[in-house]
Amino acid sequence: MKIETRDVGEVRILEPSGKITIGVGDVALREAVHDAVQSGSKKILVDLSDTTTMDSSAIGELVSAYTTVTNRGGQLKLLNLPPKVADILQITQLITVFEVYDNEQEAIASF
Amino acid sequence: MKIETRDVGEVRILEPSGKITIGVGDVALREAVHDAVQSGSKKILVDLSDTTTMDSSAIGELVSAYTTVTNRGGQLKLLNLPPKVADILQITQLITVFEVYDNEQEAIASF
Amino acid sequence: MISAESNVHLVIGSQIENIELVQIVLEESLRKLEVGDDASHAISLAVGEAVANAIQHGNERDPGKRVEVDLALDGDDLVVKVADEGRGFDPTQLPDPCAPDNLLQPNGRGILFMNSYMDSIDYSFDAQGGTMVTLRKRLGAPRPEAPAADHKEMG
Amino acid sequence: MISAESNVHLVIGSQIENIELVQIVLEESLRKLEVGDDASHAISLAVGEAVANAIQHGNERDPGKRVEVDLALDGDDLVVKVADEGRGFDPTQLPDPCAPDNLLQPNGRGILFMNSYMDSIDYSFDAQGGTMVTLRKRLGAPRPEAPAADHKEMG
Ligand SMILES: Nc1ncnc2c1ncn2[C@@H]1O[C@H](COP(=O)(O)OP(=O)(O)O)[C@@H](O)[C@H]1O
Ligand SMILES: Nc1ncnc2c1ncn2[C@@H]1O[C@H](COP(=O)(O)OP(=O)(O)O)[C@@H](O)[C@H]1O
Repeated sequence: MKIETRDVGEVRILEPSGKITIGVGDVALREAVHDAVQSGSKKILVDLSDTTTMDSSAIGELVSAYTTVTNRGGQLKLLNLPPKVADILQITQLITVFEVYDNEQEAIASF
Repeated sequence: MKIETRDVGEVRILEPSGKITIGVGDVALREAVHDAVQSGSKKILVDLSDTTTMDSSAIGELVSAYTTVTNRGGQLKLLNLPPKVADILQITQLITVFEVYDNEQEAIASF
Repeated sequence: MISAESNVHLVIGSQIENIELVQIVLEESLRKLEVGDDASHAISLAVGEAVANAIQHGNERDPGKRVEVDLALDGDDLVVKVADEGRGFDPTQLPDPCAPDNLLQPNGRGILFMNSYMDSIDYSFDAQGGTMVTLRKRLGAPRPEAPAADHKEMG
Repeated sequence: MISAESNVHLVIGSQIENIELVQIVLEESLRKLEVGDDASHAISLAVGEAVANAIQHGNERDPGKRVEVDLALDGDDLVVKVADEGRGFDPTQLPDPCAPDNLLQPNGRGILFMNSYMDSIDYSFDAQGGTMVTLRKRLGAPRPEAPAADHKEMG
């Protein structure tokens, strides 16, 4: 797992790729969100296009990130769910919590 | 493991690639040599450039192939030993049995 | 725990890094059974959750405690058993992670993953306290893209 | 056979395909110990020979008989044990595969591979007949291209 980070205007886009699982990338995801929040970013978009799998621990980190950002008055949204990840958000009902986009421009404009 | 086969003049060149180990490619190697012998080929060159490893079973197949071809009045020679394969031929002293080349033209001309 | 029909049995120390080792063995075994990538991914996720629970909640990451994983075929069913040396727990007393109040909890979704991705999961507890979870999934369903993997030997 | 220092223990049926499974677990464990590719390749070749012998000569490919593989660290040494349920043999009575008369034999080089690629190999035999071979190799030698892998926990 590795996470690429880029900014488009005020939106911080995080692009984790590969497996996010316990001990493999869950902490990296937490740190990337933490860094974004620390640097004052209130608009965070997590692009999951290249994420191949997430276990319950990774989902937990995503939820914690959502909570942290929301509590600071920011927004965390998701972009491009691969089928396996969409499945997981369905199973966990988190699809009802996250705002999900499949087009980067639209996602950015939505903040 | 897969084996590519090509003919240059009267020389049948076999190019096994990947791992040749027990249950993985040792039989394929035997069959490729068998086919060459059946088709009347008496000049067989095994190019090991892309062979990543050989276990004792694969070495056994190579020795059997050598014996079969020699018994029929043919020749079996080796081309391009990667360091790991060269090591194995050293350890087994088979380096004293096989004629080994590191240049295809020279190898072909030697038959 | 090694049954007569066991095909592969793995014993690991309680290190988080060993979860991946179990998944590698599992995925390689499924590949040999010609199980498709999607099914293999689902099973691997579920088994990863079971092993994570055994390491974290069961053995509390005590490196001296072992987790045992057993892979077997029972007819067309893959049967995976994961056992730890912990104190057990009451699986009937767990909060529902999908209840509206729990949706934003960071934990509590592992058993949901196992239930969602396998046909069945069953807990049993040792007199000495260890937990064993048995995960089951039918592999035999014919898949359009490849010949059915029925009656193949595992591993 | 599971020792206190054992880090990974694997039990497989006597199918040739399972040799690769053992090698995958071994290579993954060595990767985590930051063992270099060449050393890992050498160890994997040697262990593959030991498992092949256990399956073929020890258990005579009887699918009901098991091969046990144990990976452990003893200080800086990797210690791999491979045990079968066969009838044993006398390792002192084997022909030398490098003797001129044997050079063209198709078999008989497995133990030579093990000896060449490991620091030591030792055979022991069970009262009931099973064979256990213990392969040992020092991992601790500092390598120029990466920090030494000393004192790391396996797997
Ligand atoms: N092997 C186990 N040993 C002891 N307790 C367990 C075990 N597996 C699960 N549990 C208990 O069940 C709870 C729910 O597990 P799970 O659904 O996997 O979510 P999580 O692991 O995120 O807490 C755990 O928090 C733990 O209290
Ligand atoms: N685990 C074992 N159980 C019984 N016999 C064995 C075992 N390992 C090795 N042997 C005997 O030792 C011989 C030499 O083994 P080896 O050097 O590996 O060569 P090969 O396996 O090609 O015969 C075998 O042919 C067999 O007779």
